Amino acid sequence: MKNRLLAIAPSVLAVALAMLLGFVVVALTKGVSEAAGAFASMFAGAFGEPSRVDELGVFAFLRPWGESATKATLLTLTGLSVAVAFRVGLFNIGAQGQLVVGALVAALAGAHLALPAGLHAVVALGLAAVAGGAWASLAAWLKVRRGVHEVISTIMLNWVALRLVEGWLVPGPARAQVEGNNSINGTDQVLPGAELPNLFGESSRLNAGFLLAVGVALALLFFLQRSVRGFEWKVAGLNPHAAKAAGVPLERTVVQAMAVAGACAGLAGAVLVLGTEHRYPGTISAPWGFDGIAMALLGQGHPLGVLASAVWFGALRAGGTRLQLAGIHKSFPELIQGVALVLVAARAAWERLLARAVRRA
Amino acid sequence: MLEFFHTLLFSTLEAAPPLVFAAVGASLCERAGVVNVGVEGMMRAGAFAAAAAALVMPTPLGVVVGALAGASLAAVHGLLCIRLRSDQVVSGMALNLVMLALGTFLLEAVFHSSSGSTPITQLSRLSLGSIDAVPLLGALFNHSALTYLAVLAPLLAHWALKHTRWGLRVRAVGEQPQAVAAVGIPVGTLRFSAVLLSGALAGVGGAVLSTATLDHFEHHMPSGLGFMAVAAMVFGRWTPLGAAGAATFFALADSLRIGLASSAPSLAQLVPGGVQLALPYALTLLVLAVQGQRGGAPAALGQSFDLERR
Amino acid sequence: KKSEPAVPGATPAAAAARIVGVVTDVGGRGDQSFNDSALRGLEAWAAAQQYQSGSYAPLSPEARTATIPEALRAKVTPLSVKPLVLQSKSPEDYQPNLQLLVDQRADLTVGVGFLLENAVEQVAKANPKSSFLLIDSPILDAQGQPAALPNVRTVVFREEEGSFLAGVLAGFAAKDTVGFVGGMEIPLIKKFEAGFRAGVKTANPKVKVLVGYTGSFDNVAAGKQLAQDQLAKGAEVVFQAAGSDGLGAIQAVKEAKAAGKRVFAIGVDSDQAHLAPDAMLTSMVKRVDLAVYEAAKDLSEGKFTGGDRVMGLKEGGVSLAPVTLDFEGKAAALARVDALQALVAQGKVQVPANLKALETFEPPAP
Amino acid sequence: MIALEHISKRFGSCVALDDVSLTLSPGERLAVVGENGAGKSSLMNVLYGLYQPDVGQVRFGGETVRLSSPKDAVRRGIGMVHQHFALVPTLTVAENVMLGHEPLRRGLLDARAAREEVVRAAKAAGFALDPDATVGGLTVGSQQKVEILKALARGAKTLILDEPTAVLTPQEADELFASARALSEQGTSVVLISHKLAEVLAFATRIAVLRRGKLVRADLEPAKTSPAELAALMVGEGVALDVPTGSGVAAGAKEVLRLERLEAKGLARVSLTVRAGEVVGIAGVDGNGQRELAEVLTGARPWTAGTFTLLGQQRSALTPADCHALGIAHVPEDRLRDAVVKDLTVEENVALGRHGAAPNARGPWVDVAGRHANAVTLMEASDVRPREPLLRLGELSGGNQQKLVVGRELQGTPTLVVAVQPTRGLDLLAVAEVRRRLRQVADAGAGVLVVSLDLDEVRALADTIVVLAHGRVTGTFARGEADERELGRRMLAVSA
Ligand SMILES: Nc1ncnc2c1ncn2[C@@H]1O[C@H](COP(=O)(O)OP(=O)(O)OP(=O)(O)O)[C@@H](O)[C@H]1O
Ligand SMILES: Nc1ncnc2c1ncn2[C@@H]1O[C@H](COP(=O)(O)OP(=O)(O)OP(=O)(O)O)[C@@H](O)[C@H]1O
Ligand SMILES: [Mg+2]
Ligand SMILES: [Mg+2]
Repeated sequence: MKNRLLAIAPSVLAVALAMLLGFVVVALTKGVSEAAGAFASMFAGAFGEPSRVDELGVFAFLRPWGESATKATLLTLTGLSVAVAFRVGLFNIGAQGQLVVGALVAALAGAHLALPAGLHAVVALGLAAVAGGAWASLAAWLKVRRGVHEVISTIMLNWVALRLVEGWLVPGPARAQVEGNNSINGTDQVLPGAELPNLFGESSRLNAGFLLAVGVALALLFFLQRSVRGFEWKVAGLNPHAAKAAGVPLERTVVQAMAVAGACAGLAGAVLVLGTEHRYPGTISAPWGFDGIAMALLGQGHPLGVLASAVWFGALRAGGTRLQLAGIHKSFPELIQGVALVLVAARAAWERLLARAVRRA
Repeated sequence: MLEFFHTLLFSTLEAAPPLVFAAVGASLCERAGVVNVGVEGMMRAGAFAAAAAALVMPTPLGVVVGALAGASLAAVHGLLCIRLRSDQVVSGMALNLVMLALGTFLLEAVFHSSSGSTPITQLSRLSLGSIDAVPLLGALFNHSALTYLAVLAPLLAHWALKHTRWGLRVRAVGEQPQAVAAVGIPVGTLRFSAVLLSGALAGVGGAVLSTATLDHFEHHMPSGLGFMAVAAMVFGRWTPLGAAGAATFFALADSLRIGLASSAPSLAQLVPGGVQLALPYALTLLVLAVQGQRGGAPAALGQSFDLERR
Repeated sequence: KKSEPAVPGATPAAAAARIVGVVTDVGGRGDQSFNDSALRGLEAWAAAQQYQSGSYAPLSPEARTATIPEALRAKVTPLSVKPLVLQSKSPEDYQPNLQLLVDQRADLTVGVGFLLENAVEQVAKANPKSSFLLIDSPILDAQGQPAALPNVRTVVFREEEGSFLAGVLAGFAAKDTVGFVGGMEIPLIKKFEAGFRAGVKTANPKVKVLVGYTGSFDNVAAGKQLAQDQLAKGAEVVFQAAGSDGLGAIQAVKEAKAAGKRVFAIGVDSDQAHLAPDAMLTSMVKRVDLAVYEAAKDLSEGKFTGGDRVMGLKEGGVSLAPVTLDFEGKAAALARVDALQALVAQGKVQVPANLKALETFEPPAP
Repeated sequence: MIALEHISKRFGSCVALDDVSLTLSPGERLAVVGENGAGKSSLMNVLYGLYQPDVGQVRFGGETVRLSSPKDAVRRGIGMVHQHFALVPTLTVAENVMLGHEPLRRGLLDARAAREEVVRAAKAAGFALDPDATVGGLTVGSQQKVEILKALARGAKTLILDEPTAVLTPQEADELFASARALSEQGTSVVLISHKLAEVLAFATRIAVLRRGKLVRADLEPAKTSPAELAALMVGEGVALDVPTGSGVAAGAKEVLRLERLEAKGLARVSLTVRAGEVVGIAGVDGNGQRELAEVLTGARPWTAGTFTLLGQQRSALTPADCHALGIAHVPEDRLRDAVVKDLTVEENVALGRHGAAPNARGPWVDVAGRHANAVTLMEASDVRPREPLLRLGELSGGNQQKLVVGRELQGTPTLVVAVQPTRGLDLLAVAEVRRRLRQVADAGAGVLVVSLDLDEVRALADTIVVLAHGRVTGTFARGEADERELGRRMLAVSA
């Protein structure tokens, strides 16, 4: 127990310290009470506003939760994508591209397949996962068959996906059909049956996508820690030579793990489309895939760690919008996330401090 | 036809330097065994600092400040992964994220603008007057001094790795840090020097954007060029010459696409724009897939070194 | 410097003011393009405020007037409104940001850019008592059919008409080649291209138009590379509609000018003359500011209504910025531009809004 | 005069050195012996500035010196040849030797001077080395020589040799000791760490014994002691170090392995057979095809021609997974690369290779309890210390890692055992134990193939000795059929 606490302490402390630093900076420039007010409104935007229950009813909570969960879902899935690849020793910089591909496939499947409601969403999610997985497998295949380093191939695949999808398909062949000279932002709207249901109706965007992300995290946790295959992934990541000698089919392992990683990112794209956007928007523009790297690292590659980081930072970002109303820069949550990551990177220093404190205690 | 190649050459020489500097820098860092995926952030730091400094000093000095800014960020990277032995990929990505947000932050704090800094005096261009018009030969001129420096940098880096004491040690430390430590060379200091140099080069790469390509810092800079530089470095098999070659190839591919679009519009029209834009990347993948690309990475790349750990 | 917090209701003086919220698209504040234009309409024109590092300061009357084009100065008077601005970082921010402004009791909420169409539709339906303004797109239903909402005013611009005039001017200023630098190849940008090419053809059918797309809106270097290529191939005027990439294109022209070439750039959305005073021929100005200002004015006068509006040359929605640089035949060119502007405004000339219409476009006789 | 005084050093919970004091006089030849993990390497690493002692100090001629890095030690004339080589495989011999004290000309590397220095030093030490060869391509024996050259080229006044002969042929070992003796006669002090008591007794002028981090004796004179006494001091009790010779191969025992005119990269027309119950020893100078042969047998290298018959079945290809399924056990030469994962726990490493079957797994799921119990049993049986299954494997000493690998591979009932240098770097007790285990599995019906560069080992273990030279079989002898000199001739292929 103590060991587990010690293991997650650096991440938790790093995030806490980053928040504190952020607070100090705001307090220095705007005054302490303003800073306190700003942070309070950020938390209100993230976790709910008890003070407005009278006015908004239960939506004083459900709406902020919906926004936090929307972002947490994407961060969880892309974070898991990166974490899974890390397991087999691959650095998946390509979650962004896999997400883009998954989102497009989900949008097309959601808009153009004729299936019963419910099943339609499942099929669209499944196809997006397959598409993301296939896209990632390209990198894995290049790695095991041609020795191409995954960092270069995933970077390249990101660009290829982005250019093909947002530079050609979405504004071109896959563009929504619209009257006259209007431009619609993206592809055709998905059919209602393909939308991920909102859990609390119209006024909160909290949808089934969040449950899906939590489910994927738990499934991966169980798989990685308790299954023979999961053990093989770990061995392959730590020492491929020994893995090979131990009879682990190395190439297959790498391709499988990368496919699962891509499927996670593809699901993220699908959830974005089926859950909130209901079409592939003109551009996705936010670097969810790169944020996924941060989540994987803050969560130390542990599925629950990824989930925890994603929920926290998803909430901060959702609530962080309100910081703009207090005149604080729009990138503030991202800055906190970056600083936290730097502090996690310095975890050796933390660990030394902690070890000393524990020894003294 | 000649005109086509003339503009192709000119355009490549304009577009390649930021990538070349950054990729060569990354190759030095990784040769020493330290992963550098923080190039994007270091370029951003360099671009911002150079533009800000050039407001109060001659622009060439601003470029130096850009190099220093890149090196400062690299120093944090070095501190994290050499002294504190944190994961090198983590550190690099963390710095990227911080710089992405910090760049826009500082822009607002210093320039009260969220789009760009105040314009500066752009770096002057080397023009030989009449020669500029000579086909092909002329394309070699009318660039800023940084373009010529970008031609020199990889050669210099290659030469330094091969013929200086520092270079020998860097080559050794990336492969087998134990061996270097065992003969009494401080591994950390040696790696730190390579990391700093890499940061300085990435900083110059960024500075090219804000002092030569444009005359101010624009809030998107370097818009992904840092990651391209890392890709170029890997493509170039972790060597300065290879990295520079790959970086130039990327720039050339881009110039070729642009050149075809205007010189042969009917040809360009056959392929949709988005597909054309994807082509250089897809082609790179294809080349790698066909020729294969095994090995090349320094053996101890990414491993932090601790004398007493085995 | 006296600054007041942006939180509504914080000062008694502001209590009476109507609140106008703006949600930018991902381009955000400072894009030197239509987001900035919308903010100008609200902050400088309507509220007489200046935004600086997170807070508002009152704008002096002179400074305010300087932001308003002469023709509009009489019409654009300060209003009692409070701006409330949220910038979006990704598409799924649009909806919560709009909703947040409604929750912050904004009387009118503006969505800037066609990217916000879906979000404005959702939020307007969920908050039928609030008023909305959507820039650059009508409300469309799932099938893409216009579907007006009573509480939403939408404004679209005839960019092709402004681009057309830019093309005419370019056709006069150039002897045989001009260039068009586009950003991403999306229908909106194609509209600019079509209008521009029609204009060039009208001015001088012998002038060749080089067309290139960078494929992005955030890559300065790409824009510059593209423009350099066009300049090297003889382009004398470069018209850009490419977001940040366009800044690179202008830079390329500026450098070529400094190197002694006779070349010009044409800016887009806002008057971009300050970016290259020696090389900027004109800018194709899209008066998003005016659209926002008018909505705010209607609101404060209690006259706000929904409905779809189209703003072309006739409505003053698009126009050319003043041409300050000289070139051979300028007077004739300006005369022709004025004449054509009148023809378009009267509907006697139909400017093509896409490349297909461009193919069949017949330039009016001089 | 160098003095190590009251040195203590811990690694986490493991006490590597406990109040050790030792002196070294000029020209002395001190041998340090002890079990695996006794702290020999750690003590020398302290002297070489690689490890910082927790307690204690180092004195040079009475002056207390802080050796904060090897640089300080090198400056005081200490040279060390490491147990785990410290060479850069991608650099040339000359570059490796000059690293750290590079000759410069006008500020630049002087490659010519470096090359000349290597040639000179190699000649002086009697080594044949090409200064321009890339170290990674050299045999382990040659790499060892490069290591020694590095120390000599730095003008070491004190030379520490940590198990230098573990990978050398007898001739090479003799040459090495001759050079070392010559050096000591010129005033250089030499510290030798070795598990081979015969060479310790022949070479040293004084012997020190470490046991579990403590110094037991520091004043033994070779002339007045014996292997038996040393062994008793090292392990603390009287132990039998003899390997039982097997019951021999039963007539008509079935063939486990048969190779006929096998061709592969590095191998030419290799024919050999291993029968159930037989130990076949592969003798040869390092780099003559032993590694390749082992790789072919364990599925890591394809063969191009010839027949490969395993358990009576002819095979056209073999993968590592096939090997596991067929019961081929593999003790590889480089355990950290091929056999274990440093960053997994001991327990997970014990499961590795059989991780998909009981007791380590139940169906597709890991059986955590079963895996733990199995690891405890194995560590007990193979005497792996410390007995902590949840320790990171990298924290075990080299010897204990090797015991774990051997124990794991010989678990169950292998049909064929391929062991490459199975006792490299092990102490006496451990060597005896490993050899006993190999014999045991043979007696239980397995075919055993031992590749070793240590001729004594091959002679002690093997029922049949196969000599490899240049990738070909140059001789096959039954036990006792050939003497050391004949084997040596075949190894050098001079008879051909
Ligand atoms: N990085 C992390 N962030 C957040 N929580 C974590 C993290 N790592 C571990 N935890 C928490 O610790 C608990 C146990 O962690 P974990 O499963 O890694 O232990 P374990 O020793 O590997 O378990 P087992 O031996 O059962 O595989 C988890 O339920 C989780 O809540
Ligand atoms: N860097 C290290 N980290 C952790 N433990 C270590 C380290 N170095 C040595 N040890 C531990 O210290 C003890 C002594 O190890 P050392 O390598 O000195 O033994 P040795 O006598 O050289 O053994 P061998 O004959 O096997 O080489 C062992 O238990 C080992 O596990
Ligand atoms: Mg675990
Ligand atoms: Mg040892």
